Formats: sequence, structure tokens, C-alpha cells
Amino acid sequence: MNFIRTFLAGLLVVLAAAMATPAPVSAGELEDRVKALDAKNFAGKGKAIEALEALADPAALPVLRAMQEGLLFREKATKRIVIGVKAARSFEIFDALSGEALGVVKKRKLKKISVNNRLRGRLRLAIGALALTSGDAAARSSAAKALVKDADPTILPALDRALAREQEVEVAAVMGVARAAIQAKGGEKSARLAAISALEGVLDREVMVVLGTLSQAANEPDAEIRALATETLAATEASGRYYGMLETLFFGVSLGSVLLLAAIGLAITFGVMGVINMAHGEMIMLGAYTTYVIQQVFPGAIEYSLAIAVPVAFLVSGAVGVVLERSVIRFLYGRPLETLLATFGISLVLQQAVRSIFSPLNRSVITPDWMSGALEVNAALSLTYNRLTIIIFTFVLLLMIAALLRYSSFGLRMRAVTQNRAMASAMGIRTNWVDALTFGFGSGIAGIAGVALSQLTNVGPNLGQQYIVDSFMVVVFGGVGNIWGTTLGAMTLGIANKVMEPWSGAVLGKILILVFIILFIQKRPSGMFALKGRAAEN
Amino acid sequence: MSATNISLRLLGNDTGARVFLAAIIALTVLVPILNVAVPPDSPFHVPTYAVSLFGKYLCFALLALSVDLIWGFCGILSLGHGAFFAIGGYAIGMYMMREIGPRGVYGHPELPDFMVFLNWTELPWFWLGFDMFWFAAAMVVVAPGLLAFVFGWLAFRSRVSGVYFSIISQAMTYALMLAFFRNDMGFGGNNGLTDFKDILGFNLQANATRITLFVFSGVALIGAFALCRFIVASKMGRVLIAIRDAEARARFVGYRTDMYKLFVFSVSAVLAGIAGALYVPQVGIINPGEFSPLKSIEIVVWVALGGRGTLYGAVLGAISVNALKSYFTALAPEIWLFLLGGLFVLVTVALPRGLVGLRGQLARRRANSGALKPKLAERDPAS
Amino acid sequence: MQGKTILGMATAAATFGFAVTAMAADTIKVGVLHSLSGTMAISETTLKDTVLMLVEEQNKKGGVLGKKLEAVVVDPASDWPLFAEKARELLEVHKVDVVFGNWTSVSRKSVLPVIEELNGLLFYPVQYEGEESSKNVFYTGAAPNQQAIPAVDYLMDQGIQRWVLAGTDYVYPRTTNKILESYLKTKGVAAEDIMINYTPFGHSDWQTIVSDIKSFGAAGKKTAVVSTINGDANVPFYKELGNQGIKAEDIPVVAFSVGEEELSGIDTAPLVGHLAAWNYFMSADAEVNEDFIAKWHAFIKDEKRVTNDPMEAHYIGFNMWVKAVEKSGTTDVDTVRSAMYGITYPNLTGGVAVMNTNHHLTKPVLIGEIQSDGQFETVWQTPGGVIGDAWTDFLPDSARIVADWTAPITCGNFNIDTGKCSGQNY
Amino acid sequence: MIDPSETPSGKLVPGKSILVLDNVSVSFDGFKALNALSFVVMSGEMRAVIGPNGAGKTTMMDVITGKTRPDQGKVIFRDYHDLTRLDEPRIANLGIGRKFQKPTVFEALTVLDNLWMALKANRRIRAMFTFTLSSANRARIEEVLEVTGLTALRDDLAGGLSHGQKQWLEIGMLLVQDPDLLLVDEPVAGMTDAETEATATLLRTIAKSHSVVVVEHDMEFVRALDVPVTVLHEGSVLADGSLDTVQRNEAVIEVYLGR
Repeated sequence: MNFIRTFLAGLLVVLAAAMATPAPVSAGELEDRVKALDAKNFAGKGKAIEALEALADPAALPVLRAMQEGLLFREKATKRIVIGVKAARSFEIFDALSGEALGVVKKRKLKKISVNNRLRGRLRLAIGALALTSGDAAARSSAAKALVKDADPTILPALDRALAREQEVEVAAVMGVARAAIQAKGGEKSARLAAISALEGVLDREVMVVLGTLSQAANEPDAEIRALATETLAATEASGRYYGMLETLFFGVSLGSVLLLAAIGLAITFGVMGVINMAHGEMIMLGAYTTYVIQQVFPGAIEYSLAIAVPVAFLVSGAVGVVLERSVIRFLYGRPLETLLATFGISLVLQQAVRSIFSPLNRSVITPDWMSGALEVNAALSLTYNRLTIIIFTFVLLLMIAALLRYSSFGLRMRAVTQNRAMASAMGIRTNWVDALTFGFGSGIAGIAGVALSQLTNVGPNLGQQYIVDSFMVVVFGGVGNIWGTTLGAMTLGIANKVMEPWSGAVLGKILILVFIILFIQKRPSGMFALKGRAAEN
Repeated sequence: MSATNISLRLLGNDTGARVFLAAIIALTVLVPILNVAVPPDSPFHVPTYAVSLFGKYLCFALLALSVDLIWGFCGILSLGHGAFFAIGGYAIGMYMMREIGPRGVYGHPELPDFMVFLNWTELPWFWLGFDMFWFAAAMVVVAPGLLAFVFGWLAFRSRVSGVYFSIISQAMTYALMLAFFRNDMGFGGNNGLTDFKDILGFNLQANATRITLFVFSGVALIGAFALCRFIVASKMGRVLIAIRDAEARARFVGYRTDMYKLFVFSVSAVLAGIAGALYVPQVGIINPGEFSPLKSIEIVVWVALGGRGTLYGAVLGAISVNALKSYFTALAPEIWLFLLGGLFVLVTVALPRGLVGLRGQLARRRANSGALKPKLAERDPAS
Repeated sequence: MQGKTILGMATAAATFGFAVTAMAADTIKVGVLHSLSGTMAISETTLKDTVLMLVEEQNKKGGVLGKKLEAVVVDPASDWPLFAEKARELLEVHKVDVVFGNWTSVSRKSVLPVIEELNGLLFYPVQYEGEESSKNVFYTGAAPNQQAIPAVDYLMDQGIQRWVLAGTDYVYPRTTNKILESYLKTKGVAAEDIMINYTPFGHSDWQTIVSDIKSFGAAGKKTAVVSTINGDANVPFYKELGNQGIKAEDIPVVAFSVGEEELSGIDTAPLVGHLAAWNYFMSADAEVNEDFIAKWHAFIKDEKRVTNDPMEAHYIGFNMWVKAVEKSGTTDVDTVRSAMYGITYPNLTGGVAVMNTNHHLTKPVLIGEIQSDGQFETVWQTPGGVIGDAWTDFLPDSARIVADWTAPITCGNFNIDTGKCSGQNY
Repeated sequence: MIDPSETPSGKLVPGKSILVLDNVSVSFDGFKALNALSFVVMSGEMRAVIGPNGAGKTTMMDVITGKTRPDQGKVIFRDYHDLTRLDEPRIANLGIGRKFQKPTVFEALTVLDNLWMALKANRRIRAMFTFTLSSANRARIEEVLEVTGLTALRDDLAGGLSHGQKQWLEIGMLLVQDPDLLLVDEPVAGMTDAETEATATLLRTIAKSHSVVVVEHDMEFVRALDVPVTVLHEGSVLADGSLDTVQRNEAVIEVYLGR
């Protein structure tokens, strides 16, 4: 919804701009060509798009954009071409060209002007060509980028004009690459060869596609050009390999962060308190569902929803944790294996509870715009924002937990109680409340993990089960009772998994990791960071 | 002073075991008779549906027994026992696949359907020999036993114990699950082995075969119970309990605790394998789902619910949980998980010694009628 | 005392069945065998509700043969051996006349021997790998030739030259990909232009694979992904695609297991333009469909719920069964089965579905593109219905086999070379 | 390698050492629990080891019984076996018995079963199923029950015994195990004066036919034992000799009274 609103706002701005500039072609001509977009088949629509593009009138831009987004309709009664925006159960419609509001109509009064992928590609090109001379720098830059793969040399004059006028150095550079890529595709041979050489080292994937196309006999008859394209591509790829390694490392750290997020709450409830908490996964699940509920309650604040969800999820899962501790787990201290059974029962109940409340279907959690997409370090290495956010988030969370355990009075009490309950109690610490709060704290952390994981995976009743086994592996591998062990364990497993995946495949990689854990535990029966000496025996 | 005098004490209450044995024997004898000899319209008739259902329960009971032997008496909590069960099941399943012979969907004389389908041209080496029943039967015992031996040897020798052992046993079954899911492994992938037709030439869908399998399951359970009782009542049983409660101390007295654990772990795995081998022909399918860590946790839950360290408690737990599951999934499909989950919580909190401890607990409450602390002697030993 | 408890349990378990069977013999019982808990509940619960709705509708119309229909719902809990147990319970204890159920292939395989032994009747509503035709099962979902092959044809028509076949490692993707691989090769696609990748169930870390797809697609030929990725693994897969910037215009993904219901759990904005091939889309422009959706919303009391292909399959299967029962005047399985052949029923996309003698349906195939509202926009559709083929023509071992449950073949697995039947019961 | 069971055995070989610790060091995370510790126990000797907390007494026991591997040094038993290469059961079966500081008995077993478990016998798995009690052993167990005053409690679970009774049971277990060398860690902790005295008498009796190392805090008890004393401090021997000599030693006084 939100995205549509933003789109609409942008649309109106563009419309205003379009109306301010005098129309270079007659309004009737434009209108006819817009009408032609409503052709019977996709081929007809494609022709209509080309015809519209040929007018080179920026006024057509909003129409094409609306068509690309699937918001262009024909009003059945008036045969007018309109832009429709869904409002509740009907559509608010605007005249396609003038942008004049035409009121609200029922869906069945409209016929959608459908597009397919091929048309969408065509539209992107047309919009790109039109946008080259208009809009802001970012729009021009992305318009130029869009031209790289699909455009043919006929666009070169327009591109040259745009390049000549371009003030921004960065945009001009992008246009230069686009120009070389387009030149490489056809025209005079020496110019093509020069253009291909100019593309060496450009890590842009689209450019590599162009080179790849040129290097194949099926696409390119000229052997010399093929050879140069192959050579250039190889050189570019070689420089990309280094980034490939960086990418693998990033994948590994990112997987490690996910494992760490999932395990860190368990490192407290299981590692510190000794509760074999099979309901840990369900605490994560509750956090993820909290995110969903927050997004439902505040549909207008999707961008901030995660920021709101983090504390709320902590409180929700934490509260459930405290209730569980007070009602069940406190009866089971000193019987760790029995906590396994009780918490297993609890996990079944919680799963079925969300099934009853939220239905067994997965819930859709929207990714805020600032977490979508990728940070392009260069064209060969792009770090996706959601992964990047989660890595940073995980480490911030980790530091906060470590600081809390180390410096706060709660942390001090918690450590005191877990190390020597009787002594702590004798010193006036209310051990049962510390227990409840510790368990609640661990559960709350799991809830926060749920908020982050809702951005990566399904939010459904099975969410918790996916992570529970891995979480235990991480905690045990790292060494029970040691948060830094858990961290290092998660990172080791994450990176090892990602390094192995390309040659072993995802499944075999995971099996090898498990076998590795089993063998590792033989060598270090208490994990990576084991307590030594007398303390280990109690 | 005599040995029996001492061993009786080990079982806590011997009448429990006797009543249990009588009940299982009665079930093994009565169910087939009531199914075959009693006309279907009689209220005493046991339908075939119930026979195969009970047969399944008996296999689960045997599996639970195997877990109780190591957990209840030796303190080894295996969260991967489903793996041994599944391997036993795969062994007999492979035999039954080979028995299909040319009657498969594609009519290949030797290869099972799923192999034809995945373009295998010849039988992989690990399928050789499974056309002979004796070989498959041997594998039912050898394969889980060997896996347990190797795994246990690695783990016990380096003194991996407690929660660490539980988690790596879980890792073991998880890894096996992933491996068996892989179609490239040659065990039928996710679908596992199915479409069985007969065993030793007897049609699996014939009532007589079903009854026979049921009786075999009953006999196996009784036999395994006797074996487990023999083990725990011998001096071995005392060593196991000593290891459970104070392993280090047992070592200082001169017992090679790793070897004892290895022994009993392997025996337990073999029993689990046999349970799997009896289970598969009765349900008609074996697939990697049996390796899933959750299944193994479920087994532990049966044992805990029935009451561990008594052998018959494990059996009682397995049968009652599964009977409840059968009942609830039909009666209250939407809420049965609430009931089952709630029951687990209730039993762990309120009945630390499981269902079999219920009587003792009630008796004590009547005697004390106050909330006295349980005597040390009655404290739960394995925690 | 312990002994008594065991016997008590046993008796209770044995007798509760009689209590149920004893009552109400004047209804026709419809068994519903869909998981309501466990991993598959996510997909199957909806189908249970669909059958309940269809039963309710039918009862409003006066039932069948003057009797009311009574749905018997059990929960096999995504546990495959439990499926067999529950199937037996439905047939033996509850004596149902027909069963609607199953989703996964393995659950169907588990149930199959029971259904065949007790001569039951099962309607299986999900697209599957084919290679099966049981006397006692009607397959109302798509066979591979009703989904995969038309989808690939469409993409080839769109100029795709390079193919990634990505699937979850189980029998449906394995088979589909094998069929597609062989089909693509007959169409002249070189081996190096096909990349096959399998991942485990519930795979959630797609970074490496998506990155591989990206570089596979950068080789200069137009590339598409044919996805047989199952269930839960789809959401992280699509999210990763979106985040790594793969747009449908660059590398379209055509999925066979992603429908409206799966999309309702995803933020579809980044997925616009990716494809799916089904026999039904909720967006289908037909009166019957609007009607069905309205009824569904009324029944489930939630305007936001979507409809999907397996629901249509149950809709067709259920109504065909009702028609067949009315035609034969009895619920006797063998009679109804014979009456099923050639029976037609309007499908929800506007055409007419036909039940063939190989127990598969003739249905149209639709290719749709994902829209931002979680619906599909049909971009292509077969001119008429496609006959479901139990045994694919693109694998040498299967090509020889035909299924036809009418004379003279009367067999689901007839080898035209040897002239013999084999495999399943016949 | 020669099977250790074939090497010269026998309870007492006068004039020979039974246990030699040679330059043994152990450290935990940088903390030196034992620091080049060397000392000798002669066959038939009873030796008391005293020292302040953290002097390394328990670690020394751990090293002898195979629980802790030393970083360096050797522990030679009966001039032949290097105990640092063997594990706990092996060492126990060679004839070294240990009584822990905190009484550890098998709580879920009866008193009788505890003694049964400890009884000197074949410890192999196979032997567990064929085990029967010989009349000599039966008499031995009766005798030990008598000595430890547990006859009446023979069928009670060990977990239900009082602290003192557990101490006695553990001593009883040592007696039936019949090792050549007994390591006794704080045997009288938590005992009444009368019990302490009885324990001292018992240990002196045992010492007639065994070699014994006693670790103890209670000076009265050590005095009552009337045996040579070794004082440990910071992981090495500070002094040894009779209790009186040791008590006059300047270094010992400084360690005990602080500076």
C-alpha cells in the first residue's frame, strides 16, 4: 500500500512537471498513441510502446510507468485509458495523460492493460530513453544503466545528446559505459573493437552479459570481435574473482549472524541456566509474529515497524518466558533433562496456539524499503542490505548483552545465582526472581532474533523448529555457558558452511558440518571454550 | 543376602513388572484370537485396524524400552535413537524392495522402481545381499549395532557425556536424515522405501501375515523385556546405575565405564533396530522422516511419561502416548497438540517419576497427607 | 494397576471406533485426510476447509441420493506412517465412502497400499510427478505434462535459451527436472545451458545459489529458472532473488509449487513478473470462479483468504464424485469408479474438465505472472484442455507404459512392449 | 610391553618404594597447582599429607589416580608402572584405592550393593553376568559391615545414609576393594570426636597390611595417627618428618600463620 502511495506522489510531481513544459507534439497524437497501448495482444502492445517512445514526449512517461507497474486500465464504459490506484475494495482513477482525478470506481468497471515480462523489458527501455533527459541525476543514471543490455545503436544519438548535456560526472561515467556497451553491439568494426576494449574491467553484470553475448558464435559472426570480447570478459572476470571470495566471506558471516541470532537466547537459557529449552524456537517464532502484528497495527509505519517491533518482541517473548519459568520451569531446576520434556510440551502448545490464532498459513511480513536491495560496492560485489543490517544488528545486540551481563547489577546477580545459588541467596539476592528474569531475558533475546529472522524467512508456525537443532549445535559447539564461544561457534559454522557449499552442495555441506561437530566434540568434549580445572567438575 | 534379594530391589516394585508381563502376553495372545476367531459383529471382535495399530504400538514400546535401558539405568540420554530404529527399518525395507523383483512399476528384474526412475543402471554395492532374508535380518542387528558401537566408541572414550552426548547424538540422526533425504544416496530419498508386496513370500496385506507380524512384535517385546531385566538384575545392572549416578567414582573403583556404556548403548541400538524392522512391514513405509530429531525427542518423552528406570514404565509410556495420539488426532484434530503438549508439561511437573510413579506418589500423599519432602531414597536418580 | 491401564487403553482404543460407526448409517461419509498439524498443515488445512465447504454446499442442495453428506476429519499430523494408519481408520472404522486427502507424494505412497487393499476411493488434489495410476485413486492435480512442459514451451517462446532447474531434493522435482532436461535436449538445448540444483527441505540460506544463478545468467543467453522448490523454502529464495537484484525481466523464475496461498505469506512487491504454471488462478475471469470465491469467503469468514489450484482440484473432484454417485445410484466404489470415466464438470477457469480413464483430468494450463497484490495475471493459456498423462513420454522407461482402467487394458501400468501389467494392484 | 598384571605384586615388599612422584607439575590456566612435586611413599608406610588450602593436595591425588594428566614428571607405582600413562580404572585395578574428600557412594544402590561393586573381582563385562559371591567374599563383606557399623543398614539405599555413615561406607568400600595403596582424602571431615578416634584406629589397623596416604586438615587426627608428615605448599613439598618436627619448622609456621 505504502509503495503505491509513494508512487502516486511521484506520479503527480512528474505530471506537474510534464504539464509545465510545452507539449512538443499535438495532444491528439499523444492521446491516440496512448489509446493504442490497449492492443489485443502483447505484440500489438509492444508496437504501441515503440510508437509512443518515438514521440520522445516526457508526458508519456507516467503512462509508461503506470503500465509497467500494472496500474494502467481501460475504463470499460468510457473506453478511456486511466491510471488506477487501489483504494479499499475499489479503484481511484486518474486520467492517464492529464492526471485529472476521475473518481472512484468498482474493479469490474475497469479492464487492466496487462503486460508480460517481455513488455516490461520493452517498457523499461522506453522509460529509460525518455528519462535520459529528464528527472534527477539518479533517474538519469539508472536510465542509462537500463540501456546497457537491451538498447541497440539507434539510441546512440539520444544518448550522445544526453551525454553532452550531462553535468554530473558520475552520471556521465555511467552513460559512457552504456555508450560503449551499445557501440560494441554493432556499427563500424574499429569503433566496436575500441568500445569492447573500453569495457575491460567494468564489473557491471549487464556489461558482462553484453560481452558474453558477443563472445558467442551464435550471436556474433565476426571472429575478431568474438575473440576480443572473450578476452575482455576473461580479464574482467579474473578481477572479479577476488570479489567472489569476499562475497563468500560475506555470505558466511551473514549465515553465521543468523545462526548466532538464533542461538544467542539459547546460550542464556540453556548455556547459563542449564534449561534444555526446546521451546526456544517458539520464542523466536513469537518475535516474528510480533513483527507481523506490529505491521498490521501500524500499516502506515512500515519503515519504522522493525524499530518498534524489536522492543515489543523482547517484551512479548520475555513475558512469555517469565510466565513459563514461574509456572513450569522453576519446579524442574536440578533436573535438566526433564526441562527438555516440559519445554517440548510447551513448544507443541505454542505452535498450535499460533496455528489457532493466526491460521496455519505463513504470514506476510513486509521488508521496509531501507532493507531492500543491495549495497553495490562494485558490480561484482554487492552486499544485500537486509543481510548487512542483520550482521550489524547481531553484533550490536551481542555487545549490548555482553555489557549488560558484565556491568549491570542484574548481570551481576544473574552470574552470582548461576554460579552459586546458595551463596547468592544467603547474600540477600532473590534467586527465584533472578531465575525468572534470566529466563525471560533469554527468551526476550530470542524474540528479538525473531524480528530479524522475519526478514529472511517464513513467518509461520514452523519457524521455530527450523532453528532449534542448529541453535543447540552452535551453543554446544561453542562451549556451553560462554557467549563468546557461541559467537565464535556460529561464525565458524557459518563460514565453513559457505566455503564448502560451492563444491559440496548445500545438503552435503550441512552433513559434513554435522559430522565435523560430532568429531570436534570428541576432541574437545566441552566445546571450543570449555571451563577448565575445578570449576568444570561441579 | 542372596543375589535375587538384591536384584529385586533394583526393580523397585516387582509386581509392576509382573503385571506388565502378564498384560503384554495377554495382549499378544488375545488380540489375534479376538481378530480371527470372533465373528466381526461380536462386541469382542478386534478389527484388523486395531491389530495393525497395536502392532505399531508394540514396536514403539520396544523402542522405548531400548531408550529406557540406557537412559533409565545408565544415564545416557540419546536424542538420536530414532536413527537406529530407522536403520533397522531400512534394512528390512531393502529386503522387501528386493522381494518385489520384477513386479515393480517398470518391471525391471532387479532394480527398485525409484532407481529405474533416477536412471541407475545397476544395484549399488550396499544393496547387494538384501535379496536374502537372513542377510537382511542380520543387518537389522548389525547395522544399528555397528553404528552405535562406532559412535559410542568415539563418544564414550573421549568422555563426552551429559548434554553434550545428547546433542551430538541429535547431530548424528540429523546428519543421517539429511543424507537419507538425498536421492543420490540410493535409499529412495524423501519417499523412502514403499510399495512393499510381501515378506518371505507372504503377502503383507493378508490378515495372517499381519497377525503373525503382530505376534512377532509381542514376542520381541517380551523377549527384549526379559533381556533388559536380565541385564539390569545382574551385577551389570548395578554397575550401570553406579555409572549413571557417579561415573567418576565407578572409574576409581576400577570399572572401565566407557566399555560398559558402549556395551549397553550397542545393545540398546540393536533393540531399537529390531523394533524398526518389525515396524516397517506393519506400516508399509520407511522414509527419512524417522531420522528427524523431533521423532527421537518424542521417544524420550514416551519414556519420561511412563516413568524411567523401570523398563515397564517406558512401555506403558510409549503405548499410552501413541494411543492418545491415535485417539486425539481423530477426535479433536484441531486441538490435540494442546492436549498432548499440556500432558507432557503436567506429567513432568506433577509426576517426576512418570505414570508408574503415580501410585507411589498417591500412596505417599495418603500416608503423609502433608507436603513432606520426598526421602532421598526416592529422589529421582537420573537427574 | 499398570496392567489394567494398558488393557484399559487398549479396549478404549479398540472400541471408540464402534461408538462412531454405530451412529448415523443414513449419511454418506466423506473422509478428509489432510494434515492439520506439523509441517504440512500450512498447505493442507485449507484443503480440509475446502472439502468441508463443498460438503456443506452439497447438503444445502439436499445431499446426494437423498442422504446427507457427513465429513469425517482426521489429522495425520504430517507424519507419513500416520497417514496410512488414519486412512485405515477412515475406511475400516468410520467406513467412509470416499476420501479426499494428501498433499505430499510420500504421504500418498504411504496411503496407497491401504486404499488399494480396502478398495477405497481417494481424490488426490495436488500437482505431482506422475508415474502412477492406481485403480483406487483419482488424480485431480496436474501431471507433469499439464504444468512443466507448457511452462517451458512458453518460456522458449519468450526467447529463453539457458535454463536453471532448481528444486528441493525429493521425488517431484527430481522427476520433473528429469523430464524437463530430456525435453529441453530434444528441443536442442545444449547440456551446458542447463544447470540443475537441488536443495534440502526448508532450505533457508540461498545466498550462494542465487549468486550462482546470477553468474549462470550472465553468460549472454537469456536465462530462466524453473523452480520446483517446495513450500517453506520459497520465501527466503524469492527474498534473496529480490535483494540480489534479480528482476523478472532479467531472469524470470517459473514455479510449479507457488500459488496464491504461498504468495499470501510473502511481500510480493519484489516478485512482480515472476511466473507460475497452474491449471487455475484465483484471478481467472469466469462467473463460476467469482461464485466460488464468494462462497469460500462466506464459508471461511475472511475476505482476505485466497483460493488456489489444489482447491479447484478438490472442487472438480468432489463434484465429479457427486455426479458419478448420482449417476450410478450408489456409493459402491467399483460402480462409482466406472461412472467417473468420461464425466465432465465445469472447471473454475471457464472450460470443462474431463476425467479420463487413466484417472487423470483434462484441464487447461495457465501461465501467470505474479502481481504486486499477490495475484497472478494470466499471460498465456493453452487453447483447450490438456490430457493429464500418468506416464511421461519423455523418459524412456515410462514412455512404454500407458494407463487405462477400462477394457481391454484395465490397468494403470500397461507395458505396450510386453503387453503386460505390473506394479500397482490391478 | 609386559602386561602389568604379571609384574611383581604383593601387599608389602619391605624396603621398597611403592609410589614415587618425580618432578610432577600441573597447571590450570596458568595457575600452578603442582610445582615440580617429588616425594616417595615406601611400601607398608602410612604417610599424612597436610597443607593449607590450594597447596595441591587434591590435585596430587588426582594425578596419582589418573584423573589429571600432569604437564611434566612421572608417577611410578611399585617401581614399574608409570601412572601418568594409565587411566583411572587401570590404576584402580593395579591396586590403588581412593576415598574422596566429599563422600561419594552410589546413592541409588543399597549399602550391600555398594560393597559388592567395590569388591575385588574381575571387572570385565563378561564377568558381570556370571558373577557369584564366594563364601570367602561373603564373609569378608560381613566383616566389613561389622567394622563400619553398617550391618543393620545393609539393605538401605546408600543415598539415605547420614554423612558420617557415608564416610564409613566409603571406607568399607576401600576395604573390600583391598588395594595395595590407599589414598584417603580428609576421612574425618564432619565426624564426631568419637568417630574420628575410631577412624584413626581403623586406619592404623589398615596400615599394618597396606600402604596408606592420608590427606587431612585436622591436626589432632594427624597426631592420633602418629605417622610421618609431608607438608605441601604451592604445589611442592615444604617440609617432612614427624609432626612435631614439622610443627617446629619456621617455613611451615609462616605458611600456616601467615606473615
